[in-house]
Amino acid sequence: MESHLISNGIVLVMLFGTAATIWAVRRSRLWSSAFVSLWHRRRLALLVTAVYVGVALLDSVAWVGGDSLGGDTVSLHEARSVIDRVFGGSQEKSYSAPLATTEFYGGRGLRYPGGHWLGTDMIGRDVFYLTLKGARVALLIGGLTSLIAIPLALLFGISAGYFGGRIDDVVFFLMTTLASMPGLLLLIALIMVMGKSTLAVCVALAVTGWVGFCRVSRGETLKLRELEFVSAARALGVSEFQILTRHILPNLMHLVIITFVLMFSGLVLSEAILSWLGIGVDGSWGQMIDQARNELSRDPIVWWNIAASGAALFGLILAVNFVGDALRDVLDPRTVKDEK
Amino acid sequence: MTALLEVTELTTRFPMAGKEVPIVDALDFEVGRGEVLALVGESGSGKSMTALSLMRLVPKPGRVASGSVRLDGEELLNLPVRAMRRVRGAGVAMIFQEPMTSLNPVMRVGEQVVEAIRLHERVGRSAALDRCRRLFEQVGIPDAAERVHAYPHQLSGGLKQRVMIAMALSARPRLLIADEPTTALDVTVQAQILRLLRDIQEETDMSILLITHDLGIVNEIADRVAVLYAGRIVETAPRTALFENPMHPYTQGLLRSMPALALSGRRLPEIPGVVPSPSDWPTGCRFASRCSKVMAVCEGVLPEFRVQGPGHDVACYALQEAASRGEKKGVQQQEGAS
Amino acid sequence: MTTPLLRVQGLRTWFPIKAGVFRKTVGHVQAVTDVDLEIEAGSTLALVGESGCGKTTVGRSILGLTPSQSGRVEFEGADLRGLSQTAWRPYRRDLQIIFQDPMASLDPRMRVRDSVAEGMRSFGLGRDESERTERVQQLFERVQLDPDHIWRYPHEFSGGQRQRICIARALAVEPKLIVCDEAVSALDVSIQAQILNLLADLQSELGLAYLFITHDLGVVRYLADRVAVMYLGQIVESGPTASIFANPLHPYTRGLLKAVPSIDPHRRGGAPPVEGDVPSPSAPPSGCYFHTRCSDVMEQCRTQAPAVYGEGPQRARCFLADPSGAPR
Amino acid sequence: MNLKSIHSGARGLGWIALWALALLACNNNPYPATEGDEKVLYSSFREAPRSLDPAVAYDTGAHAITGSVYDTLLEYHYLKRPYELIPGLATNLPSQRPGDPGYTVYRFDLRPGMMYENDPAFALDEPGRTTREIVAADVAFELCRLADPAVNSPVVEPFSNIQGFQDFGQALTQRREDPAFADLPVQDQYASLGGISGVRSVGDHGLEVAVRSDYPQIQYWFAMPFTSPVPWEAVAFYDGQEGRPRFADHPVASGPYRLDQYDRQSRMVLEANPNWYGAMHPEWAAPGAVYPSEGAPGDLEAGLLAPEWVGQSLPFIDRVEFRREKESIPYFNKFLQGYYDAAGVIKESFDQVIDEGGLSEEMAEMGIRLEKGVEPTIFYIGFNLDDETVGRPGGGPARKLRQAMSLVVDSQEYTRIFTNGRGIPAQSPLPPGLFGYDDGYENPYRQVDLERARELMVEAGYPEGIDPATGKPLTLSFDTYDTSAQGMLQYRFFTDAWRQLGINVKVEATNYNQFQEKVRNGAYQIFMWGWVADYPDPENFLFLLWSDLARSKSGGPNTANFMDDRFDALYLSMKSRPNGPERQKEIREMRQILEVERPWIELFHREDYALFQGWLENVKPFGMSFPMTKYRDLDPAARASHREDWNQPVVWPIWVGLALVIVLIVPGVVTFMRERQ
Amino acid sequence: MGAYVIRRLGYGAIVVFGVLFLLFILFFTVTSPDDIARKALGERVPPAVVEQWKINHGYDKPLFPAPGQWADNMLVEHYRRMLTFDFGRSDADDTPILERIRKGMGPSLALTIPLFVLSLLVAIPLALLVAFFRETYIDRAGVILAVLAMSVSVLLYIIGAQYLVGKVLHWFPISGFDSNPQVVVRFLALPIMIGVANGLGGDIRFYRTVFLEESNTDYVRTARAKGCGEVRIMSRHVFRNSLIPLLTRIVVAIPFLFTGSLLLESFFGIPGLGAITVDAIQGNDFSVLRTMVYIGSLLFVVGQILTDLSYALVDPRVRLE
Repeated sequence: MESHLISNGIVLVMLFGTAATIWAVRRSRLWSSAFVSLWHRRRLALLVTAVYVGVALLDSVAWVGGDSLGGDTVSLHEARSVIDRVFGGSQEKSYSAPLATTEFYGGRGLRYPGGHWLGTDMIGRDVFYLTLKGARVALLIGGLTSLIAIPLALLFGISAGYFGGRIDDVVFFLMTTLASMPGLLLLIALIMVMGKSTLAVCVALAVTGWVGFCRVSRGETLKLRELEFVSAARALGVSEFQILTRHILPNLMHLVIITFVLMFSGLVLSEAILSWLGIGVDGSWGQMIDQARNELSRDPIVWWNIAASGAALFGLILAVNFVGDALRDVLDPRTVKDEK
Repeated sequence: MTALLEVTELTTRFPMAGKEVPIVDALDFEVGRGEVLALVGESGSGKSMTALSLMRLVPKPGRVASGSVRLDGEELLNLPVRAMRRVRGAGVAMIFQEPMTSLNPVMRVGEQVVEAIRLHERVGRSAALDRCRRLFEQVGIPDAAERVHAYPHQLSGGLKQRVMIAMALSARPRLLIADEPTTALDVTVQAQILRLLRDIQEETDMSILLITHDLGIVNEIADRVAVLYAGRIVETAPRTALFENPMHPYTQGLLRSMPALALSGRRLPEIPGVVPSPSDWPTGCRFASRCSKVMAVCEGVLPEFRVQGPGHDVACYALQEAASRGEKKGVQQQEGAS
Repeated sequence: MTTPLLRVQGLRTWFPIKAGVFRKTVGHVQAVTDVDLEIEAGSTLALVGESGCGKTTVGRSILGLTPSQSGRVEFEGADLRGLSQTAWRPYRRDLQIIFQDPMASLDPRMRVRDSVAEGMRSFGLGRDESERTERVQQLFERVQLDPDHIWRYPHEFSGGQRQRICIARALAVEPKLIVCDEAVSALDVSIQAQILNLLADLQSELGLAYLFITHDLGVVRYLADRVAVMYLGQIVESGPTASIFANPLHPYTRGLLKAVPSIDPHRRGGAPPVEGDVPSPSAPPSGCYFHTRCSDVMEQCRTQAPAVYGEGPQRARCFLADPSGAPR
Repeated sequence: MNLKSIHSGARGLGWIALWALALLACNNNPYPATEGDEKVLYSSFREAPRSLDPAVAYDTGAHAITGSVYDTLLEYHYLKRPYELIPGLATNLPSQRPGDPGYTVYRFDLRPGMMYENDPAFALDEPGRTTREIVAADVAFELCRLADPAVNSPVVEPFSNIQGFQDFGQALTQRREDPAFADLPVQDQYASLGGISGVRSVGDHGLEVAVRSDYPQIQYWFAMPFTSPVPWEAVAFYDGQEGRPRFADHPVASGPYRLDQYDRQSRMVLEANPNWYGAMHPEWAAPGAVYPSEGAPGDLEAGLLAPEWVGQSLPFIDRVEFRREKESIPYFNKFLQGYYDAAGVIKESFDQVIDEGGLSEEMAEMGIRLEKGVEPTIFYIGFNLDDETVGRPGGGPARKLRQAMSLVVDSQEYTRIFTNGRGIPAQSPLPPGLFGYDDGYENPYRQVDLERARELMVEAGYPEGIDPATGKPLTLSFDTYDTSAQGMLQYRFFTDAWRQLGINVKVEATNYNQFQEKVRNGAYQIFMWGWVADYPDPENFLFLLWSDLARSKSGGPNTANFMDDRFDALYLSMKSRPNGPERQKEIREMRQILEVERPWIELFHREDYALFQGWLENVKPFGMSFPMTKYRDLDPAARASHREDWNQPVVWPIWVGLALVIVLIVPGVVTFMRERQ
Repeated sequence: MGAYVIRRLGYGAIVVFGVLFLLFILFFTVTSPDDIARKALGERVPPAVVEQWKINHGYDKPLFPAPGQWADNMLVEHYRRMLTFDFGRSDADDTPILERIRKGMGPSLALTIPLFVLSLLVAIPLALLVAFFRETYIDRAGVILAVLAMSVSVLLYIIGAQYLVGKVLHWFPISGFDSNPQVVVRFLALPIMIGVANGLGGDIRFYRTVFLEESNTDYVRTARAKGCGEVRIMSRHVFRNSLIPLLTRIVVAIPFLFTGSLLLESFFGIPGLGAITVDAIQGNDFSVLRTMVYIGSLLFVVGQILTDLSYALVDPRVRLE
């Protein structure tokens, strides 16, 4: 199947998922009140995050057809996203400063004078366009990795915490072993061995990243298991599986969400370091920063490339961190109790 | 002679549901010298917060909003921070409900008592440690000489509470606030601690403000009782008067609903309903919604205190009504009491 | 003689203490040792003791929530001890439990309706969800809660209300015996009275039996038909409530009764009736477990473990109760 | 505890104070102390050389050391262009006479009385000895090492032209199957085989080497460290056992410098070798040991023939410090701060340094000099001609496809963007300065012509780039193991060009192993590669397309797998021919074949822009990787004063920062105090 | 105590075995030795040389034990060599790895120890300060600044600081290293400053949370009630109790001082173990990378044990049983 169709499908699924989540949240007073208070606390951060997500989604919906871009015949046959169609295609030959009318070096005229809000990069690509494209990569790294890591961590963490005994021993051993290996090095080794691709990077990040949350969910499950409502459920003849799905899991959901948000920013930041080592994901902000790194030493200095990618990265991480902080306050059962 | 502690119009507010709610609402009471006053109330009545307000230890974001707290005539609420620190421990000492968590887990208990001593007196470490040992003996800790080197987790709950008491006594306070000192303890140990408190009070003649929800404890130790309901005092009376002749409907209900008094097999007389949450306290009498003698006037304005006997003040419209209808009732009540 | 509803014999629940390089078991926390209990249908047995005496473990062991080592737990003649979770299932309907902490005993993320209906679902009671909802509403009314509130979350209720929900949850499967594990200890006096009344009403209406685990002797006196007093994992005295309160045989029972502060303004306690602290259950004293704190301690108490003595309904684990005449 | 915490607090304060002091005392000078009267040259390296064994070391980084440490029989003249060989350790250029049929015998004569540097290894020869004379047998020994498969020399192929060279290697392998033989010291192994049959030492100082007559290029190899005399004692002693370093890390040699410190991670230091023949025997005035008195036209004007140097004994510089600089920017900045004496122009700073092809005013004011020169290099994009789509099996259409793709790659634009225009667009494999380079030649397929390319695409059967087999744009893969961000940008430049033809070229950047795997399996289509000449002869470029060296056939460097009978015939004939019109004609015909066949898209010949500080004297860029350090001189006093001028720390931000902190904190404390009352 | 340590060590050993197995899978079964050899030797070498090289580097044996081959295979050899610290030679340049590690440790420690100490000395007092001023604008500003600081990629810190401090202000050398004590501080000052700045945001936030958590406890209320001043409460009661959670973060980091910092070392040209590791990554030097992962894991296990033991030092409740 064509990759853009898959991507479109994922977007569709995500939109449905979001709709379903909103519906579920609205139905559940617990979650909707949490969201309302989150909205009150961090309106700006939420909006900023939403803009990033929006851009990423617009960049994920793609179809074939339309006009060619600046003599690029192949693009006629390729699926291009909304972002590609609106912002792509204004290709120059080399560097130009933001809103400049001539090339940065040599002063040749531009094809689109004044048309590059954030200038162009070394081979003349529009920096604003590249920055927008980075949003999708960042969300892909954060999202895909979390999608692999969190369920894995939950599965292992819950079963270890709930059933204990041998299962716990095995999971705990696995966790300790993985946690003992220096994260970044293991990550690099995995990517070197698996080969460099977005999926490989995400899988490697997930393999090194699931341990932390596994430990948390194991600990929390251990605590929950001893709580009286679990005993009550057992006394009511509820099966172990139902106890896990109806009692333990929902009570870990707040941790899942908090972890997801906090993990997200960590993942995007580590991708930047991977990019520096040359094993990052194509088109990420980390790669842009790495490309732009040397430009700071250019004289005259080329600042817009690193500024744009750095600011985009910073903005996303900051917004997500703020949201994560607030989420922690809003969802933490301790603070919920205090409010009562 | 004035009372040791005079509290007037003490109000402590907490932000809740968007407004500042008085958790402790215009309390008036006194603790005489050498007197044990018990502040009784159910959870949420504001009794612990009252204690913390006196010490100016109300946790943020709460604050003492108004009123006056005088210790030996000295106003505490506007004392500079430094001077207030001196009052804590030396003027007013405090012990808490949970001896498990109230002691610093990583410091030896002796060290903690020594710290308390040396905060208020210029004495050397070894002298302070000696004094600590004597205090430990005084509060009945066996093997006091060794126990000063113990960590809190090495002591049982009863011993920890004794350490707390020793710490409270270390700076020879004039007033001891005991906030539910035995709630976390077993009955047998509770009896030991209560006995200890009574003995110490008699020996040192200090005053005690006892905060509890257990009327049994009140009876064991108190001289006078103030009953707290939803941030307000509803009745103050000498101990015997309160137990023999409770006047406020709430006090009456509380006493009657104790299973220890009830006969087996009979229904317990219960107070219906629940304590209202501080954010929706009514403007009138706060007990009105649960009161069996409620009248129209109860829901309007808070009732005033009226003297109903020697040292016996009650804030209730029903009593005021009865009083205004004639003395006959009062006579009858007196008869009933005898 | 009819079989009692529940008969516990020689129940023992010990938790291993592990130490050393290979985590060998070096000792046991002797939470419950050789406990015998009987509860008749429709009656209340109170299990009294101080914290850490093992009374909660007895309750949990009876329900199979905490694994026990030996003994018998007979319910209507069938031994339940050591059954697997699946084998237990049919009995779960008959045996229910209510916990002390109303905060922790309801799933905070679950609407109370679902918590209450959970047992019904697992036993297939009620044809469909709407019928169960109806039933939950009825139960709410039965425990004097507003049936409109069934869709709320636990944190929207007060402590007393939450305890009512727990009762409703237990009642939902129509049990014959409810273990009330300190069910009213965390409540204020005025609320406690409401719940106690409710429990009493339910008992008379539905013929429920209660195993009432508590440390509050006042509650015991009010509610229980029979009392069992526990100390360090053992039952030291048991018998009808009235006779125990009137004439306690065991020195510990006597001390316990005396230690309760009275609310008679003309009676204030004298010297504390029992001195010292409870010994650790991992290293109980030799002989009679109570001899370290007993005011009537004799020489043989230090070395010899007393058996359960006494004729008739009231029996005690004390040499003083030995009718054959212990040396004094 | 209280006391303890005060103590630890005090200790903490102490630490902070220590650091604050350290900071105040600091400046940006990366060197410990001034060098005094010594003339020290500061240079850098990026990656430590893999090996300093002269038989193995084959990269520029290693040659920076081995070239100074190992002396060769022949050398290049420092100033003369085109390159000219002069005698080094040998007294004269080799004489030639015919040997066995098809072979020519070269005879070298070593100067008597030359000594190795002092080294404990010589104690193996005779206890207590620290040096010995250099003899012809040492060169023969080194040639044996080149032939020894265990040494794994990268230059076995050209040396195979020596008579008996390969036989020696095979015999060695065979004999080593006998463990008793294999355990012998290598020098004994070589001796028992009688050495290479074509190599013979005559007395202590004469050496005769028989080489196939069609390989006159062998002479150039005697100007490279591969053929330096190597004492067998050093190889035997430095075996990596018992704490002794390996020979690859511990050169024992005879050159103008000796390796004084060798820390692969951070530092390498060369110092003048007192045993060097130039230092021990200045009276010889040997060509390789004194500054030349004649040069190329223009050298006199450039001050390279100033009387203060002409005829003087070498070397002028006492010590060379190499510091590791992994990143080019810090390195260049340090150069601008005066802490390095020479630097290439990094592209990031190109516009600061270069103004319209010359030095910018700013740089000129600093006294920095610029030297330009085209290096004997070629960078190219290659097609795997074994591939079905782009290669030989595709026949005519595939050729047209290659031609079309060649027509849209704009070298001019490429060098402008990626090398600041440093580089000459390549028309053929041969760079300027080499025999056979034709200044007027314009390759018709290397001039950008989009229209023509599109026509060729139609002719190749891919109109608009559509592959009739799939109905989609033709998809090719560009294989590389360079995953750096910079690399991706370059490849993007090419793929964007090809996209104009409707060809979708995907960059497959994998790790090195996977890339090699692909190359081994022939599973590659397009790649980018570069070649730097070993010696200035066209043969050294054209052999890259010789079918005998095809990757798929012999694992050789002909990665394009170009195999053309006519080309091969011309190559073999051209190889042994001396420079002249005949050779010129053959080269031209080979060029003609390549022009049409397009195994490569020639990109550019690199142009080197080197910067030198004003205090570094006698600098003439050399192009090939031979360190010419011994000819250079410098002025330490000028350097010291410039460094001081250029590196005054800017201090005011510290005070601004402090003020900011105070402004931020004070109101907070005030507010807090107010709130508490 | 003794039994605890033995058991803890035993478990550590099991974990190390697990780590080694994982390494084996990653580096031996997924990547073939021939690839490594060709990468190291170049493409043109004859097969005989590759074989010799594989023998020299111990890549020549069968991968897994087979009947009759229980001892002589790479799995067993891998365990034997790693456990005896016989790391062999680098795949890329044949240098002895152990010696490289020994050489790299000095510069790494010279960077990491001051960095570590300074981080603690800056972050903990600042966090105490922020916690002390809780609920005031200093606290809020501190938290916001911390989040801001955390949201900046470390790459940006390094690039920015090198540019500003090194190139524009001339305070320190832009990069480089020299073990001469006269100048070593000059080289380390900037990387240390950047390292401290980079970690500061997260550290302050973490420490602040811990301190605040502790300052809401009952025993702090007790201390206040007996008349303790705020400073005394912070320094004596809160800080000492906070040590327990702090230790998990701090003690575990100590062993990693040896392995240096990947980014700082390679950006600043400090020839420590971090730089060696980055070189190994960029040069596909599997044997060095493998060794570094192993050493890192070993140190982590040691750190874990140290952490557990140090609990016993600061928390009298912890009895190591």
